[in-house]
Amino acid sequence: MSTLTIVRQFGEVLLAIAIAPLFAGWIAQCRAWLQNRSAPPLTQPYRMLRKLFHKDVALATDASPLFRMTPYILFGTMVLAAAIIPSVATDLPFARVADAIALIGLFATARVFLSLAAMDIGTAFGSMGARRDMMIGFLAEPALLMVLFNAFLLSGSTALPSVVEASTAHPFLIDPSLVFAAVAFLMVLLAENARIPIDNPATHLELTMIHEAMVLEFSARHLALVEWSSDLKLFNYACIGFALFLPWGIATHGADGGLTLGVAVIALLAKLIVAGAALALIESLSAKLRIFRAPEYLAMAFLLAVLGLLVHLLLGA
Amino acid sequence: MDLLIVLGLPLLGALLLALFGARTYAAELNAGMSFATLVAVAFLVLRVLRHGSLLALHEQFFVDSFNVFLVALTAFVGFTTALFSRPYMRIEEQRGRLSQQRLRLYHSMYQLFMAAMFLALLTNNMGLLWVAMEAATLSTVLLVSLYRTRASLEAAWKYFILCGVGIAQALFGTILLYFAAEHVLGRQGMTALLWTHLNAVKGQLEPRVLGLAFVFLLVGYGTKVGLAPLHNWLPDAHAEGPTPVSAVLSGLLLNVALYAVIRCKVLVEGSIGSYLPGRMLMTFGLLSAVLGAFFLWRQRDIKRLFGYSSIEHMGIITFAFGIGGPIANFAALLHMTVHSLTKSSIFFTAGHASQTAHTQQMDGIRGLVGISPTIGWGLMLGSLAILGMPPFGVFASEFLILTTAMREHPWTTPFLLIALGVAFAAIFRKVQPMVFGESDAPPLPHSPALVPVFIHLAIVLMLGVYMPFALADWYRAAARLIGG
Amino acid sequence: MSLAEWTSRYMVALSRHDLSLVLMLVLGWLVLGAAGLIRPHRVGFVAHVLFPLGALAAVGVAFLGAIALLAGHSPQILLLPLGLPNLPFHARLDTLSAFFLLLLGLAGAGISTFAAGYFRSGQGTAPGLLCLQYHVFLASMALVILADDAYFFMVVWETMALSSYFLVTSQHRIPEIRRAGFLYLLMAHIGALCILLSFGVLQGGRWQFTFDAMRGASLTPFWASAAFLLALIGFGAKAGLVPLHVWLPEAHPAAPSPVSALMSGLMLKTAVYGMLRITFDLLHIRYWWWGVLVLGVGLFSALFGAIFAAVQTDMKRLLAYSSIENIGIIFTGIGLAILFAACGLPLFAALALTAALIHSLNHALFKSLLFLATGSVLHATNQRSLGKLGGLIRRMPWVAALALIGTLAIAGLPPLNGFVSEWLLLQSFLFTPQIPHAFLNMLIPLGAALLALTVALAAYVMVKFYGVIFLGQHREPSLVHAHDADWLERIGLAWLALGCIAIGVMPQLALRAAGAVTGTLLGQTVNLSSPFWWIAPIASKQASYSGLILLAGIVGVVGITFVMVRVLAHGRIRRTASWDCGYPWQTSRMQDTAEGFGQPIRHMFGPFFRMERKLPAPTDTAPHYQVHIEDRLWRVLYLPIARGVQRLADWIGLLQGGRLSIYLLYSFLTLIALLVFVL
Amino acid sequence: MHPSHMIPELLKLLAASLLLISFAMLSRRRTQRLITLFAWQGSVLFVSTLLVAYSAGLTELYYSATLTLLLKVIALPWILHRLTRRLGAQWDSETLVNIPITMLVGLGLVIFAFGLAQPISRMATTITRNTIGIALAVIFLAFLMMITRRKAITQVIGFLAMENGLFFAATSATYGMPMVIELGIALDLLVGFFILGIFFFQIREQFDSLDLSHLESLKEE
Repeated sequence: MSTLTIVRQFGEVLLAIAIAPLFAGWIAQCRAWLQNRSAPPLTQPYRMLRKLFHKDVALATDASPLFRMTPYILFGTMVLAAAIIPSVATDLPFARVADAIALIGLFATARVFLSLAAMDIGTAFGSMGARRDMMIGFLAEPALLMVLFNAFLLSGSTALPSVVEASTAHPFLIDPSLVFAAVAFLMVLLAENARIPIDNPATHLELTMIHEAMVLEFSARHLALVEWSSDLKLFNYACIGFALFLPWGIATHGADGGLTLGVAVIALLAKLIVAGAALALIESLSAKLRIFRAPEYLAMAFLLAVLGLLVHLLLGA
Repeated sequence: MDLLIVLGLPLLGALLLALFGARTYAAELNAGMSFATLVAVAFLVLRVLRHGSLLALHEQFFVDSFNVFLVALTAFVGFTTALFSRPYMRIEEQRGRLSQQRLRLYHSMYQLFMAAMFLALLTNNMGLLWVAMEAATLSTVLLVSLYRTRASLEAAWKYFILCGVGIAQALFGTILLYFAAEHVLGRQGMTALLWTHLNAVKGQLEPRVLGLAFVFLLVGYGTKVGLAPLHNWLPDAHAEGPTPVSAVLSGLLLNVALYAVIRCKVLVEGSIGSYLPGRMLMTFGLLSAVLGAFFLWRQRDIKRLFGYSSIEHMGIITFAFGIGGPIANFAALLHMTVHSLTKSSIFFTAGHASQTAHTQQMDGIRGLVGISPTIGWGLMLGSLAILGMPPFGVFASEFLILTTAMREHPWTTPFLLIALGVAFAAIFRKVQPMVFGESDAPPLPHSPALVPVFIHLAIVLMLGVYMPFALADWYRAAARLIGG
Repeated sequence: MSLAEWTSRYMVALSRHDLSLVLMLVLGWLVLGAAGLIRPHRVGFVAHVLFPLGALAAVGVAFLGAIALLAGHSPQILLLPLGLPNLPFHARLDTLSAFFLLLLGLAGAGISTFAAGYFRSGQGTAPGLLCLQYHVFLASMALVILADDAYFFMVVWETMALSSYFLVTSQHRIPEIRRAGFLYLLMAHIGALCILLSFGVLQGGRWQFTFDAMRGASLTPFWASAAFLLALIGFGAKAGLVPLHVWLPEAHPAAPSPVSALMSGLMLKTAVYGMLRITFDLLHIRYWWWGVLVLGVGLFSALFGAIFAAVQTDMKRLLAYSSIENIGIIFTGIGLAILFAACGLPLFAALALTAALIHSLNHALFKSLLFLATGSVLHATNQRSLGKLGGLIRRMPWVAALALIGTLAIAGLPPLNGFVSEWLLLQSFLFTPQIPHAFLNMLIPLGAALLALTVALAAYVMVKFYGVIFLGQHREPSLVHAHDADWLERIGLAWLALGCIAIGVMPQLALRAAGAVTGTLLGQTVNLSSPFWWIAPIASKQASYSGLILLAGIVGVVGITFVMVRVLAHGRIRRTASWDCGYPWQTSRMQDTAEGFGQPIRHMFGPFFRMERKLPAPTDTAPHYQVHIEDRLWRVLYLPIARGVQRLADWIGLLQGGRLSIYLLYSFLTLIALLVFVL
Repeated sequence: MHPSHMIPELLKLLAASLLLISFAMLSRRRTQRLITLFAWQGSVLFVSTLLVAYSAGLTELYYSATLTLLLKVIALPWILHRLTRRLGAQWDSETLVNIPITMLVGLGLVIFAFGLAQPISRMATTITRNTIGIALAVIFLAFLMMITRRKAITQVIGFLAMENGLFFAATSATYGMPMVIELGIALDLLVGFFILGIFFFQIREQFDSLDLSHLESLKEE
């Protein structure tokens, strides 16, 4: 691999790390507007991180090393995921390290570590949150896998770069199955990233919270890393979605000079802006579900994905 | 000559023990006589191995590869049982269940019984075979009723009547056989009842008559084999008689009776040249195996339990003979051997176990390994062996029987599967708590003679993983002789 | 000459006498076992001399298996001077057996080392006797893998069952353990009978019980299917496929932990081996519906196991159920392989089979690791119930750290080994739409979703397992005195953990090993050309994965982040009490219990269970909550059978009415009936 | 009419009477009567054996005839009488199945026996051709009697009657078995009978009755 690709790789990773909080901030801003509150500035997440990084850590007396490792591991996995997902260009040295399925595995690793850390202190909330988060996880994964099946059937590969290149090869193709898959993916995305209707990132109402319950014991730099990595997670999911359903603009293999890269970055930002707004809209329009409605919700997502699959097999595309 | 010795020694023993049976050394004398018999048999066996089958005394007696191995088996188990009965009967006597006089009766009848069985095995004359079987019945009747308790009397009575009636049928069958043979062989020289001659001319014997004859013989001797539904005497006799007697009943008498049936089957099949006898044996066998297995399920008395298990195994053996052919016969003969060895060893341990616990009720027997490891492990291993667990020899024969059945008569395998499965569950769920668990019973006054047990089990184990060539050829020859 | 040449030459020399060497090692095991009887009660001698030697022998077995795989020469055959007349014991070493020998050796070595530190003298069987049973168990498993004729196979197969039964009942004074042992041996025996009958169908003719003869025999479709189904029942009963699984959750917890590890990690794999041997080697033909059947059973077992594991409150039962789940996953792979092979897609069949094989290997490693860890916990705390554990990571850091690796591995998380096999399996699912059967090609993809659900559930279960045992507060004050495992145990655990990591980061090695097997069984292997840290089973374009780079990446990023944070943010660390939500009277009892953790599963998969719940009334002064989970199948399937047998036995018992006249009547009627018959 | 022609007729007559006696036994309740009938049966057997011996000119049949006389006409009935008197078991309580039905079943059995004997009689060369059917019938009837009777002694009598049938079969069908066998059988019979005798007393002293209903404790409960 040439130095260029390596540079590109690092560039993409740094970009992801840099703008992930921004994306979260943008969504928060949109939500504020939609709920006509006065919106926090876009830079709010960065300030928050900065503040947290400079605080002293208040660590529970019997927190084990596992607890202290977890934020770093979370951050690590998320950054790695960002390196794998072709958000700007497909020809990345890291891209072949893990295909989409392995990517799901990577996210699962992060989730498991977070849950373990949550249980480590041994407060009621920690384990409750862990339990619920794991539950959402094992409900979401089948649906996500079905979505990937759709992509695979179209491109004959589960490696995201190949998917992107396959779909950009014949531009503006909208396979009917993808419609279903896209909706399913969106629902999964909401569930996985602890957003309404499954969880509410803004709440601290103790009995309903999931993600917040888990991170309750983290403080200062640990909390900062956890927050940052959850922002990254959202960003990554968004990029997976783009790669699967709106791959246009991504610089494909061979055709990735400086110009196209610039275009790709612009395209990415554009997509993010739109997607963020859309997310905010959805979140503000829908109400949070009871925790035991979550299975139904995710079953719905699964159903849609399967429908997509069947449609594809039926129309024999 | 040594053939006569084999027959004579037990008779002599019976006589001696009838005289000195009440002395303290009677048990040793008994064992000694049995040992002498064993030695004589060993010589006989060697001769047969060297010169092949032989006839003696105007062809009245003969030894071929089929009966010689049964003779050897009988002598061996007879000897080991005598060894076992020494301490066992001592304990019984100490506990006041038996008087000196009873012991005398026991010892001399034991020898008489052995003599009768040798006669039955060695004679070439179907009539004498019948006489010997009857004699064996009579002697064992006295042995079963040895304790003179209500239960033992009842058992003996049932045993006597059922087997007497059965044996009467066998006599009628023999008469018919003679009747048919007479037309071919004539009355001169009394050859008309000699098996060898009959076997030579079996092709010419009148089929219809032999068909009838076989039915009577099968019902008659089958009663003694304990084939369902003619088996009813068996569990009672096994449960109520003294344990050594149960051991020889299961281990030897059943074999001898089956031997008689098979001898007849060979003739009849040769005569009517159809599969009819084989099919009859298969049906009886399956029925006995399945019924026996289900009977096992509800037993409470340990000796009764293993009595029923004998029914089940006799069923399996009969079934195998019914299939016929080199492999099935081979398997059946092997199963005969390992079954009598294993079953007698089980009865040895069971006897001591019930002595330790002062009851034959299995709920009363617990934690044997705790009290006396040899008894406990003996019972456990014996039961596992009889249940067809490898590497014990019983598994070898069951393996051959099942695979052959699967090949020749697939429809029978479900029944066999049920029988074996149920039997396993039934026996093992009873044996496990007896062997394992807690107990506070004291050990026995006399150290139990469990050497026989482990000798038997060792042989059975060996037959499972390694069979000496001599033995194998021997079985094969016998299997060929039975044919079918 | 260079080292490489020398080693290669050495390897070749070894590989020539592979089989006899393996047999010698097996014999060595038996000798060690017998040696245990010399001083049955001397723990020191048995534990610190015999078991380590056994571990060494295991390493040797693994080594020889690996060599046989690498050499990939034609199978070696050896006739032993034992067995039936005309049927000596045949032993044969081909790639399939070599693979499972490797598995046996790798896991066995770790377990034996651990056992050396584990077995103490006390109630139950004497250590010497245990040593005998243990090594007979190991040896019989090795021989099952090597056997090449039906009789030898059955003998060692049942010996395996028997020795393990005695190991399970080593604490025979406890009635539940006796019950478990009984159930186990019964199921094992019935299964064995089914296998025996299957061989009866397969046999090549009279006395033709060697596997070679069976390979030669040609069967009609009906009989081929009969043989296959019998084998499926037989091996399924041993592997613990639903609904033949009932013995497993009873027997595995009952045994001492190293034995549980042997049973779960290795013995179940012999069933997998047998299934593969009969389906892909002895049977000359395969039908697609076999594959569908196995696939269905496998998927159901997997889901069933995962769900039940999630609601267990006994740590060893939890692991036992998770074994059912993993066996289900393995059989799913086998089912796919059969299906693909029957549909003439050998490459995909090879992929599925590879997944199944590697998952067998992985499960052997991490399940043993976890069972051994529970053993250490058991020794340290005398507690098996999850409800009484917790916070052990601070008391037993070694065990906790090593168990964490096992937990992550079994949860199927990259970059550890569990993920590799599951990834491969999912990959092979991706090709099911190509099956040329309508409906199948639409239905089977859903199986992938089911698999994904199972795997995710497994993660849930494992978080529960690890979290409740090692994390949080001590649920019992006595746990403060818990001590860490001793060095031998640690070595055993570490060995297995190392195995998990190695296969995880260098999956290509496992892929090559499995490739040798699929090459002989299917004449087709997945793409093995990629370097050792990298797998791309079909094509690099299609899908690829590299555990090593992933690990390196994570470690790298974590490292950089750590340094950066240290440099940029230098906040101090202040130890405080955990946040109590303004309720200062929190106790360790307020943590989520195991039951609590299982609650969502109970809620969602209610139909699977038979639940008896005891809810406290609002007025209770001492409220008490109790829930009892039961397997429906037990009541639906097994109890009726037992009752049926009982009823039948009662009817048949009437035959023995005690009346002499009636008995006479029986024989009279028999006589008449037979006479009529011959008339 | 020449005697050599008379003999077969006579034998048939005897055979018929044998059958008649068996039926009579089936119908009788009193033990004493049964014993008498048994003795009669024995004597009939004796005569028929003599006739066969004479007509076939077989010396060994004379022996077995005398054996029959001694054993079945004199010894056993006498002992049985004494036993019954000693044990006070003259009366047999009600049979398990009432007499008429028993008779009907017996009739059916006789027909069955004859049908069964057809082929055999056809190939018989002895002058006593078709008597084997009767012998079979006697055996069946004795069997039936054993099934239907309640007392130990009556069962034994049935048993002995069965032996008679067997003897008759032997002589009539085959001019008797070889002497060795005859002797062996006789010996067994005698021994068995003495054992029975012992048993009666044992049973009496244990259960103070010979009623078989006491002997039903060993069973699957």
